[in-house]
Amino acid sequence: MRRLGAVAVVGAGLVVLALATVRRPAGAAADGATVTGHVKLTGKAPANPAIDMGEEPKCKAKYTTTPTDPVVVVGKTGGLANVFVYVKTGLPADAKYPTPTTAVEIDQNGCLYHPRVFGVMVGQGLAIKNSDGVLHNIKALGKKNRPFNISQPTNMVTQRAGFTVSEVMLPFECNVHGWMHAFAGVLPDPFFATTGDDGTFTIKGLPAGTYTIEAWHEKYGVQTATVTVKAGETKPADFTFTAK
Amino acid sequence: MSQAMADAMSPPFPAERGLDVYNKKLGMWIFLASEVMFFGALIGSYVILRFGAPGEWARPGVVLNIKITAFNTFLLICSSVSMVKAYASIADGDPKKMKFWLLMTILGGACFVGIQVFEYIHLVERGFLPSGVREGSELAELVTAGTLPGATMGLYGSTFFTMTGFHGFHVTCGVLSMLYLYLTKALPGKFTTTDYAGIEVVGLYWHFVDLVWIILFTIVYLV
Amino acid sequence: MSTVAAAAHTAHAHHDDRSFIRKYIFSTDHKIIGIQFLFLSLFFLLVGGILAMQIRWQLGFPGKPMPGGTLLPETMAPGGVILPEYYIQLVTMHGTFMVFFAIMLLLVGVYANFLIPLKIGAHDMAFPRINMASFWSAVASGIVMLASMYVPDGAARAGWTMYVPLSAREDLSGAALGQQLWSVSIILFGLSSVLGSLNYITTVINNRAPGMTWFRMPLSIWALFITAILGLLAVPVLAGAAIMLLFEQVLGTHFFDPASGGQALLWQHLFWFFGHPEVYILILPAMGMVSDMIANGSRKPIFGYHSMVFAICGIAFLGWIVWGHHMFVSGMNPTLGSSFMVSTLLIAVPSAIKVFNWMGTMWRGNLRFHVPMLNAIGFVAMFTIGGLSGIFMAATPVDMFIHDTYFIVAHIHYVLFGGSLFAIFGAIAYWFPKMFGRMMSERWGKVHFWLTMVFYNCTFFPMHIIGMAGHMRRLYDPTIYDFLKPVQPMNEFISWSAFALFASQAIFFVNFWWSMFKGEKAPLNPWEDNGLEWTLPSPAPHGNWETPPTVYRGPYEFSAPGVSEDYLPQTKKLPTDREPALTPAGGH
Amino acid sequence: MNWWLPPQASTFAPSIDLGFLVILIITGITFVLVEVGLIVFVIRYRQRPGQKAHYTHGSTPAEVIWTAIPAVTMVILGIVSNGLWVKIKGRNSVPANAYTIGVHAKQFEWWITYPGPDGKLGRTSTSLIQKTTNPTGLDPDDPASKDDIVVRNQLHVPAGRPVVVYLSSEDVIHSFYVPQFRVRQDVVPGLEIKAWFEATVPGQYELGCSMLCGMGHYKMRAQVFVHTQADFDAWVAQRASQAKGEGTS
Repeated sequence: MRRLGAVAVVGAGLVVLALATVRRPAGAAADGATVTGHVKLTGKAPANPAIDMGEEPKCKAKYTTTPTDPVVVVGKTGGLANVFVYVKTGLPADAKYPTPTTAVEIDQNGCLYHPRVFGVMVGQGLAIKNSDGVLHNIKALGKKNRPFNISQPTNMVTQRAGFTVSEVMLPFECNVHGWMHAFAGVLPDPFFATTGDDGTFTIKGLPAGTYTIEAWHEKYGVQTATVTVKAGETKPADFTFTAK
Repeated sequence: MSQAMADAMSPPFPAERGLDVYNKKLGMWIFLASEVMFFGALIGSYVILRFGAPGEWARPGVVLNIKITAFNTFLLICSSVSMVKAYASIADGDPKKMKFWLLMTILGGACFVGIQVFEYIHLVERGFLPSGVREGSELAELVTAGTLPGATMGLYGSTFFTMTGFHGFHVTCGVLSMLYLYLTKALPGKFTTTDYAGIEVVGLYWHFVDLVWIILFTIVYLV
Repeated sequence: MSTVAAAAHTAHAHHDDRSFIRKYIFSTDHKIIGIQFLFLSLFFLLVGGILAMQIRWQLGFPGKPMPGGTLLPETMAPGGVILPEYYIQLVTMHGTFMVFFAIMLLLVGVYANFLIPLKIGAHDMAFPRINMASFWSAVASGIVMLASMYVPDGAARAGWTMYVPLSAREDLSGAALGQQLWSVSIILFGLSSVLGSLNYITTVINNRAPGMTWFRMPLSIWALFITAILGLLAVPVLAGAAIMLLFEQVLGTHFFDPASGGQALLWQHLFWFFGHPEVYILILPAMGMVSDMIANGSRKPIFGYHSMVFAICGIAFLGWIVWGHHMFVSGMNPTLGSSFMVSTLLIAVPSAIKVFNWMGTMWRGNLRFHVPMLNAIGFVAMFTIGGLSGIFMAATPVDMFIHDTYFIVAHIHYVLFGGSLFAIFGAIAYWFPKMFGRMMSERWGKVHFWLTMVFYNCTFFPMHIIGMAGHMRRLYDPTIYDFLKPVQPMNEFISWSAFALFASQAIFFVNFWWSMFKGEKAPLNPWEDNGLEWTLPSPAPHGNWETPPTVYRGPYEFSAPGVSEDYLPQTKKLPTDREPALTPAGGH
Repeated sequence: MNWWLPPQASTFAPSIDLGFLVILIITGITFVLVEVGLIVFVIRYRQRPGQKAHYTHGSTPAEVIWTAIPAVTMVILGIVSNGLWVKIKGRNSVPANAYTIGVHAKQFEWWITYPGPDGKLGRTSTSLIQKTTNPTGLDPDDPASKDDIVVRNQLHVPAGRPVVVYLSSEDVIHSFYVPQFRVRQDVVPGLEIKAWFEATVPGQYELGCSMLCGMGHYKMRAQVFVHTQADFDAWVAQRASQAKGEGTS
């Protein structure tokens, strides 16, 4: 009996290892399709609000110019960063996807969250890091998930068990530094991505099918696109937000 | 031995002269004093909140059904009277009548609680909650229509359910203890003209609960 | 000693055929219940002390890993470093346990139960079963409060005063279940305390032995009686407030929620309307028992018995109209502040009377420095400091500066530790023989007293100074403030003294347990006292007296002229004494 | 380290410290009286063979004396301190020429609003609060709010001029406390509380929260800068221009 248990444990370990080493998001079909795209912002991007870090020397020291709150980050090519893109509908309802064993790291550096927008799978761990050495408290105001509110007085990392149900988006805030915000997209599947500074994203390993893809931005709201992919092929999905 | 003394309907003897009231009765009076403070805290908070409230209070008739509650009040007063009858009849040695009146009191109290529960269910259905008014409920429409002041409905719900709820709880306790007396003492005929402490003590409690209700009815349902 | 012999004889004749459970667990015997309360409250005293040590570690050595801290879960102290959220849980729970479950239970739970029937010559409490219910609801309440420290997100964290909205809103405090359990526990505690109080009051009014007139009652009984009245009337208010708080947390009511028209200050008014009488609940019984011990130790009648009684009543009365002095800077109407200041300053008067009368009792006495006496003198000395430092807070302008600083912390600890706790150490030693039939070790008692006295003052006196420097309360890390950096060495010193103070309590606990089983057998009247309890064998039998004793005089007739010994038991009939007049049977 | 009260930097400080000193003297005398008395009694009347305690139940004159003296002292103390109290916190105690500053407390920051050139604070409402862009909930439609300057954790005040702070809280009870000014006032959500003081000595001080307000309570600290009137005006002007440049502070 105990033998069996041991075997099971080892087996599980191997599986986990295998999954961890796979480059693309865990649990994706090997011959999966890929959706890639570019998120643009048209119109004049508004100036981000400046942050008065005068009373937080340790953080202020990490900036050469007046730090701003990166609400709207636009690349040279007009690409909009920090857009969360995920598969809203179309996935087989009963599909189960293994949870990555590696925790998502969210770093508090220079009194800002890095990353500001990120995706995390249901049950995937969360590693909250304080690189500032000043007190931060992390308040996750989940509506579906149980909210938590913890503090980090110094440089440290706090490991937290993952969220229990999917929730898009789940806001993070720090009350010691009122300007600090982050947004987590909690999903039951690995098919999500956040746009980089050039505004591009890639969702790999999708099974063949027709999907509604949603792009979310904290200021400009959501846009959706419908994409049909066959096994192994790569399809584009571009989004354009207009600066108001 | 000490037990026997505490139970007798006379001051424990021999003893230094205390109050010429037997222990159980004195104990009940003292307990009622603490109850006064308890309800005082709830009612006092209600008064403070109501007079400090932003905007005026909901008019009594709109949310609450005064007619039913008025009947309920009448019921409770009657049960108080029947309690007195029970006490009187055992005092002049008529256990039969005592049993009857005690049963009447129990029934009165039980009905009161029943009607209150019914009232609560009805209120919740209409969207009246301790936290205020439920979204999209009948009362919510009245708020949007302006019949009810939205600003104070939260306080209204909080105070109403807390005060009436705790009074209801007290009535329930009273009914249960009377039922206990009825089954363990009245039916076996343990009450005699020399020992009817139970009736008198529970009676005191019952009248107090009644009195509290009259106050609550006035300040919550009428004004 | 004929009466004693008789009592002893009847006691032995009186056989006790109750099962172990009925006798020691679900006992209705006031003495057993008192002892049960003693064990319970000493346990909570220890818990509160352990929490205090962690607080002191963080304050003395902010951010340094605490020895043994690694035993604590990651959510409290990762790597042994205390987290801010755990620190505020510590201060909250330390206050809660010490005020409600340690001092209040030690004074009222233990000694009201144990002493009242013994000292007034009653067979037991008026309502033994209610008495038992009171104890077990206290246990339930304590268990809930303990459990709250082990739930997710940890215990309540809004300070022991639970100011709203912080205590009412999970999103602001970061704790949900812990906060709710605090409210539940306090409601249970209120029940326990009301049940106890009505028992004490009834017993004192109706069950006094023949001849035990009101003004022949020992001051300890007077104090416990008045305390019971305070508890009876004050605690229900707290229970009411706690219920509102619980509803706020669970049902989403709006009593204290400004956004929906609630009032945040309402909680403070309710809490302190209870809270100030509570402060006197925590000191009056100590004063009473100290009076007994000082009279006995001085071998002299208490100085100004009647004014002592009136002082107790005066304090109890004024206690109802001073609660606002906790709220001078709360935004309450400043005119109210003025009136509360005057009533608060006046409350110093009865306290002064008591202190001077205790000194008057010692004046031209024949002082015996047994452990109870030492602790009693320690009480007077320390309570004086606590009382005097209270005057600073009473004066509103000065309070504006020292409110919520360590000056207040020093003040309350001088009253509750230097006051109540010294009295309790004395009382435990004094009535230990009556409880367990054995004496506590005098030598170790004295060692414990002196160590405690020294380290106690090293711990709490400097708090006045850092308070004057402006050191606020409940700061996780004071060194954040430039103006507090200089006082950090003082903080460190306080911490070291606190550790020493805690360590010296070990002596007491060892002495306590060792004496219970191995201590020397107690003589009938070890302190040569006049009280009724010493006419009984130790430990006293179930039901105390076969026939109630007859009382011929007050309890403080020490060194009376024309008496061979320097004490004169209340039951000893002198040729000049007349039999007391009794209540006619069945009259009402 | 500092063994006495912090340095005095407001007009209240001297009188409050005087009050403290007076009480210290009164209580000090009582303290010495009692403690020395106790020690003397303990030595003088310790048990000795053949010594019998003096049998007395008390003395009314003595008790009258030590009842009357405290009573009188306390009443006088009360009357005297009340004068000062009314001067500091009384309903109409705020001087007419006081400079108005808005202090908005939240977990765990102080947001200080300066009226700007027009000398008037704009209307605020909690419903308008935007964490980064409008932390104090200033109402943009109110003309008075246009030129208001909002600064985080920095309280700048002119020396030698009364300042009245309008205290508001967003979430829990905080407490506005500047030890060198001897000023403390709780900040209660739902209440608009005024507190005034007049700084005297230019320099840097600290504003702390002295009411437990959550896990970040200890970090809720702001700098207090007392400027000469000229420097203060200069600072306001500089902040005002900066604000125009960036859209927000």
